[in-house]
Amino acid sequence: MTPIHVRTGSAAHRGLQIAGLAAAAGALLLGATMEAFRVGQLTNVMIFAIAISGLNLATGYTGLLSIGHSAFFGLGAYTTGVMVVTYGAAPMTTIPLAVLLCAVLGFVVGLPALRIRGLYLALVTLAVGVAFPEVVRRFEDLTGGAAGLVIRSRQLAPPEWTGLTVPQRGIWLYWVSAAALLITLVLVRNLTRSRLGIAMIATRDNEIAAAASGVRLATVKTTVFGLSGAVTGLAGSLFAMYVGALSPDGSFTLLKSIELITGLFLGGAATLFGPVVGAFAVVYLPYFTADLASGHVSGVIFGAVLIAIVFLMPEGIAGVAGRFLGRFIRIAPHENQGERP
Amino acid sequence: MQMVRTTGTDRPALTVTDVTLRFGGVAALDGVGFTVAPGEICGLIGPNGAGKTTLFNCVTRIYRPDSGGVSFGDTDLARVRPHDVVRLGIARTFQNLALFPSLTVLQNTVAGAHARHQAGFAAALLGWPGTRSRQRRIEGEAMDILAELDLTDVAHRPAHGLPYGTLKRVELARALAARPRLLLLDEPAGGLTHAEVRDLGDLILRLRRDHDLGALLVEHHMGLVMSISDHVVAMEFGRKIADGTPDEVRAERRVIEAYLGKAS
Amino acid sequence: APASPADPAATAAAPASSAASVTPTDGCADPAAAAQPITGTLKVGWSAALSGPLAQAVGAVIDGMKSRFAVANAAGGIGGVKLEVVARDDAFNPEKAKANVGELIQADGVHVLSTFGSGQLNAIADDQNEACVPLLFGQASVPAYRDAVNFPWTTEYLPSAEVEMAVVVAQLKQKYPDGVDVALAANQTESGQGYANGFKKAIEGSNIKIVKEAPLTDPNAAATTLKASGAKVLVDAGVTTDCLALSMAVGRAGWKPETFIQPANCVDGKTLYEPAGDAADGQQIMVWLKDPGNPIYADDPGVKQYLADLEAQGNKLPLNNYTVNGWVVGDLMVDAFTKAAASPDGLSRLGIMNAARTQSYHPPMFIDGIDWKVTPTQALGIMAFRPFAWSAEKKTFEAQGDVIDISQNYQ
Amino acid sequence: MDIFLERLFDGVTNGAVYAIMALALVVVFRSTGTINFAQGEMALFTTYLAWWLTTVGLPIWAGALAAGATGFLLGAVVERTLIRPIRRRNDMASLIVALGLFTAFNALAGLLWNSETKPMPSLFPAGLEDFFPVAGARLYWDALGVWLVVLALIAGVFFLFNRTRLGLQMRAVADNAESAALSGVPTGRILMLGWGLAGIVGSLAGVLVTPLSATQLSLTTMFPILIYASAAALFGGLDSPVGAVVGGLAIGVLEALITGYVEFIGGTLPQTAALVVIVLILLFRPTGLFGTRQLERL
Amino acid sequence: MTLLSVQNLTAGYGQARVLHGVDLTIEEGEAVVVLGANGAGKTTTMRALAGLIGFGGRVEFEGSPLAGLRPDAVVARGVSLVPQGRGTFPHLTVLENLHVGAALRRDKRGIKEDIERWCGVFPVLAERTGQAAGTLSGGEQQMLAVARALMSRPRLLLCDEPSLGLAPKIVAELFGILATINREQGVSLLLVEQNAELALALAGRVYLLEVGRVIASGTAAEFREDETVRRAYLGY
Ligand SMILES: Nc1ncnc2c1ncn2[C@@H]1O[C@H](COP(=O)(O)OP(=O)(O)OP(=O)(O)O)[C@@H](O)[C@H]1O
Ligand SMILES: Nc1ncnc2c1ncn2[C@@H]1O[C@H](COP(=O)(O)OP(=O)(O)OP(=O)(O)O)[C@@H](O)[C@H]1O
Ligand SMILES: CC(C)C[C@H](N)C(=O)O
Ligand SMILES: [Mg+2]
Ligand SMILES: [Mg+2]
Repeated sequence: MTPIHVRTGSAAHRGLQIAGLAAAAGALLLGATMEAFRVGQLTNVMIFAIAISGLNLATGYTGLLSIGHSAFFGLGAYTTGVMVVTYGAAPMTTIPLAVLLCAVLGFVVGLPALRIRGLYLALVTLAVGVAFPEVVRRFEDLTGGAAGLVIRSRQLAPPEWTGLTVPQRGIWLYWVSAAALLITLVLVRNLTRSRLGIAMIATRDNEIAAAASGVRLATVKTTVFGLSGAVTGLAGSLFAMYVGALSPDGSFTLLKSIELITGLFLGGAATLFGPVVGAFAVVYLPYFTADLASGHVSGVIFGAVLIAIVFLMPEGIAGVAGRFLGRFIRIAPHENQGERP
Repeated sequence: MQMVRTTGTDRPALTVTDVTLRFGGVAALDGVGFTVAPGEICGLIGPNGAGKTTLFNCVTRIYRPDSGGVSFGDTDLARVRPHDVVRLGIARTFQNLALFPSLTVLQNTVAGAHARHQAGFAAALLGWPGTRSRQRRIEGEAMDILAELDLTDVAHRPAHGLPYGTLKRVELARALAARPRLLLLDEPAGGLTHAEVRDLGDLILRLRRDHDLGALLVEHHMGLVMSISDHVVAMEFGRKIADGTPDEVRAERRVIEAYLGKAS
Repeated sequence: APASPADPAATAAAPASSAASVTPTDGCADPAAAAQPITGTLKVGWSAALSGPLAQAVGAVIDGMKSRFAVANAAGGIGGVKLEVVARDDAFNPEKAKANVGELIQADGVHVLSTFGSGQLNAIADDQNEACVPLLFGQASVPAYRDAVNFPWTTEYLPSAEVEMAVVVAQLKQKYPDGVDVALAANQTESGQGYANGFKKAIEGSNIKIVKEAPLTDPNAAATTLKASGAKVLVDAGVTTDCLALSMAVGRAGWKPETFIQPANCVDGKTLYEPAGDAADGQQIMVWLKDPGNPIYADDPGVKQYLADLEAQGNKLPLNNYTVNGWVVGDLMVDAFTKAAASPDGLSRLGIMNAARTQSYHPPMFIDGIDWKVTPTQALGIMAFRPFAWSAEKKTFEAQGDVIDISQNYQ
Repeated sequence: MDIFLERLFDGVTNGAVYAIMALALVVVFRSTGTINFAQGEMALFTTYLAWWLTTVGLPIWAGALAAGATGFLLGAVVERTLIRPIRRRNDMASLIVALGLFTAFNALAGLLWNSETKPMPSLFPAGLEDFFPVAGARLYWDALGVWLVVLALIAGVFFLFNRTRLGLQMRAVADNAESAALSGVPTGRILMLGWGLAGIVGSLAGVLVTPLSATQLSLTTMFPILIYASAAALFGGLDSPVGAVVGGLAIGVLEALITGYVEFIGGTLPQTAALVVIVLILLFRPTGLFGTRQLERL
Repeated sequence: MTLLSVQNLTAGYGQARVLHGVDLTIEEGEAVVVLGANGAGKTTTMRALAGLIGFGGRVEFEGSPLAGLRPDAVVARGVSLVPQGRGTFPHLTVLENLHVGAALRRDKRGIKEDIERWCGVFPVLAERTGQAAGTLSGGEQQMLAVARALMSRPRLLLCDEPSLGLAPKIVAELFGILATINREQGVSLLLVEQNAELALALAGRVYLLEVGRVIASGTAAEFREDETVRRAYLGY
């Protein structure tokens, strides 16, 4: 069959976009009516999607491999945790601080990128990832150290105006996460469709040529790292509200970074929706493999499924889905105008 | 953010003075000096390994000369950072293709215009209407350049997988998108048939006329160099061995011995 | 520490125990459901590490418990209600534990929960308290959940590190009436810190002094550092594998502390002492369970019964300490369920929780002289230990005197 | 003095362990241009195998041989069946496959041999008295054994890459596989051999390391070692065996000395401190200590 | 005797078919040149023959088929390709590059002699034996690539635009060398070349490729006479 061709900016394209948004909104509403633990799972997925979107900016679009994003995730989470537990802040009000601190940390981690490149830069991020749990343990007075930091449910009560009670905090966080994810996706989309997005990919593809075209590599790399850290930190902050119990060795080790990287490439790096798809994969794949078999067998199956996906879906799940959709609908660039990345 | 801009009317000359650069024991450049006058097409020839590409790299600040200097108009390029060279009006192509393979031809060209516009992460993130319309304008300009270079058909194809000769033209398009005063072309005719080389020569002349620019042209295709250059510099072992009109240089004994060979 | 839940506001807000029941239900999402009698099967849900490094230990615990339940079921269950275990893997990861517990409660409909690890319990406790599903005998030792006011629906099984260290210090005081210098090796996780803090608290006001403290992050470095302190006593505030690593490191450093005290979680002789050879000789440990493999219990009726039951159930690891653990927890649960069924609240979640809050029982596999005792104001459970010491020659633990009971401190 | 020496010995021993693993990474990188993040877990698996053979009565050296042989096979088979088909696609595909293998091999070891900690016998005399005194400090034979193995391995790897045809062909394949094939190099066989050899080195690392490791043989023994080995390999420049060894030793010694002497950070931040020092060094040598300077010609 | 016979060769990348049935033959000892515009499929033809990409159609070398052989097996049969662009090993030294070229040979003495011979032919290589190939200039690398391919002592040498990026004098020398190799050592040549002037001087026969098909073939002399060919490829 021949696919329908739609031009960007045309009425049909607008229609498609609106239909897509409507479908997403419908899915969210449907999700909200499910059992509480399912709502929790979906919240977790959205939080992962935000975290992976952050990683996507640095690793997917700009080619700066980071194995230290667990640290941003953790810093975001601990900022919220400490503000809520020690200073009694309302959870939502801690988000800006978490995002800001992570942006600063990201910028600082990006600084060595001015001199160090490629896998050597990955070593810098590795150091950050290894350091984070140790630092949390070291500054016990602030973070609760190895014993962990527990945010109690009543401290996570939804704001009064919502009329929601403490036990309903799950659904509140669900909608907060959905909003945060939406905002993240819009920002990422804007950024990557702008000439800065082109500069990011140019930096990834060929640094020397990018510099010769006037791309300030230093600015791009540090800023992208900052943004990337901020977005992942936002996810961390929401995660703190979701899980309530923060422990340095629980959720913020290198294994978290590995989970994020896995999600990014399973979903599809350098694509807008890849991180969302990847988040579903990292939350639900282990869940289903654990259902298939118990204990270590599920680990073997999970590993095998991961490999199978790489073999069967070279461009990530989102890429395959995109190609499948492409059989029915093709979006062609507007005449005299660029097809965007 | 500091912007180094030249206005549309000033046409600076490129002056290379006594540049030396060594790699370990090899002196890739050894006291080279010459001038490319505004609006001039200057051919740069020499045997393989003479230091031509290295000289390009010194101009675009990928390398820093051990001694000597390069200036563009009044600006000492030693003080300019690599990404600001293009802001001064110097754009280049690469001998061995340095494109962005995952970007489309159009996007590669748009990337070339990067230096001409204010970078603003905040504005880009928020996607303000002004940003978008500017984006469209840049894309429109890039499409014009592609049309000029006969690349419209492949505008939306990723650079990856296009034929070599096409990619060479994409590089040229990217360089032009920067609206340079001076184009540095490193073997643009590589891999082209005779007819294509002739078209390329016409194109370079037309570009000079329409875009009001000069060019420094490294090329082994003597037919091209001699037919379009106003002035030719020949190098060997990092040193200048001849400098003059095409006919003068072609007749120079050392150039024949070192470069052209008896047959030519 | 900020993690402390002892928030005065919350304590004030919490209602005092009503006349009818020690466990409040007004915080429950559905108080009526908590009082609903359980019929048919009573499901006990576990979120625990079924994969990863702890899987073997956790598996043994759960299997031990299943064996105990099978014995109870064969005897007719709890007044006809059969016991069943539902386990979900959390890979020792708190976020998975949280998700698991939601699913256990909402999808699997479990009536009672249990879990393994402090981080997991931290992530679970609030949800499970709101749902008013009892979490009984959690295999953790965080002080927070011994607080019946803030966590009325939670009890912990593992002895409090504070109690254990109090017993250790009591023993040290006997041995060194004039005081002694102690070197402390501390594991950098929640469990290790709990021990370290418990020890520091227990020596307050005594003339026992910590002359050097070292993290167990690198056991060799710790051994070298602590050896240089010249202390006579070495206290290991560690967790399982640390014990072996530290004894090997201390041995290789050529150090033989006069007294070397290991934590109670390092009770597995075969994996944690035997490999260290002579270096482990004489190391002391506080024990509350009978070791079915130890010759001193060869004639113990409780152990005999246990071994016979496990054989009948086909349990493959009867001598494993974790199996005993799970068995005893199962035993304690069966006791609590039975008492609940006999109580006015009946066999309901509320009845079970009330029974667990007022439970006084001597599991046959507890060392004689050590009881399980919980009251509405005290949820420590285990308040006595018997010191043992490892004999490298005989490859077994030997008793070092009588049970030390400090329950009078917690009246 | 004796305390300093003892710390130094500990540091060198730990560092030697990182170094061996780093060598395995370097062999894979040098011969195929990829980083095998599953190297540690593959070694874990073969070490379990060696351990298991000792429990059925074989001596540990026989177990070590079997582990080496299995490591070779595993490496070769994984390369042939899982890495080669996707290697050209992009680096990330092989990274994810390696992560899948990482999970699968760890779980498989847990499945076959359960997750209980296993005491691992040593290839060298490892009793409390098997040491000789050096200025008041104790240098144990098994530590010395690990040092010697590192020396032998590095000599071997250096010889392989710089003095043999096979080594030259491995480097050629890593550098430009297509041209290597066009020169008549059987690239497939070379890639398999590279992974196989790395498998041997990794397995050897596993068998040597676990008796000395604080955790003995357990499912978590290898992960931290792999992390430091990666850092060591990167530090050395990824393609330099000498660099990997120097990197490994640097991390081990820094960690031990910082833990011992810089109490404010050392006690609780040993790994952070070691890695931070490494990063600082990288700032001055952005391509690692011994890595060939990045060749970028235009 | 026919050394290489190619009938109805088809090949492509992924879904895109680039060659739509190319036919050509090379006789023992012959030098043949392929001309064609940008993107005509010249490189694709060469890559198919060298075993780098799969292909359809019949390809026989010395009477037996090449289909399904991997590149190293093709080299073993005596066909060696100098790829378009850089066929060198950038991190290996010049000398190591040459040794890799002899991967299939076991005769140490012969390898040494050959290295000396090609270093004599390309003196710039002799000066740089210890330099990493990646730091050579573009032209220097091209020479190294040709020398490397010759190290396997091929019976048929495939050259994809060998003159690309070479100085005129070197190009002349290179073609001189190729001619010598062809005439004196009996190595047959299949040459893709844009420098048609020199190529026609060297080659006996010519194929003209357009959009994946051979649209014309004949002797060099015939081609030189052809008006359109002259305009497109010879520039006069
Ligand atoms: N990064 C480097 N390291 C070592 N040597 C280098 C480096 N870059 C260039 N050279 C050497 O400097 C000399 C000049 O090289 P360059 O690339 O400038 O030559 P060229 O004139 O452009 O030659 P061609 O016409 O072949 O492209 C060569 O001998 C080359 O080997
Ligand atoms: N790797 C690839 N993936 C997809 N398409 C490719 C690839 N390589 C070449 N092509 C396409 O195949 C066609 C023929 O390319 P080929 O390189 O064989 O041409 P050529 O005749 O050698 O041209 P040139 O003179 O540019 O070297 C071109 O249209 C090109 O776009
Ligand atoms: C059995 C142990 C791993 C549990 C540990 N004491 C904890 O509280 O986490
Ligand atoms: Mg050049
Ligand atoms: Mg070609």
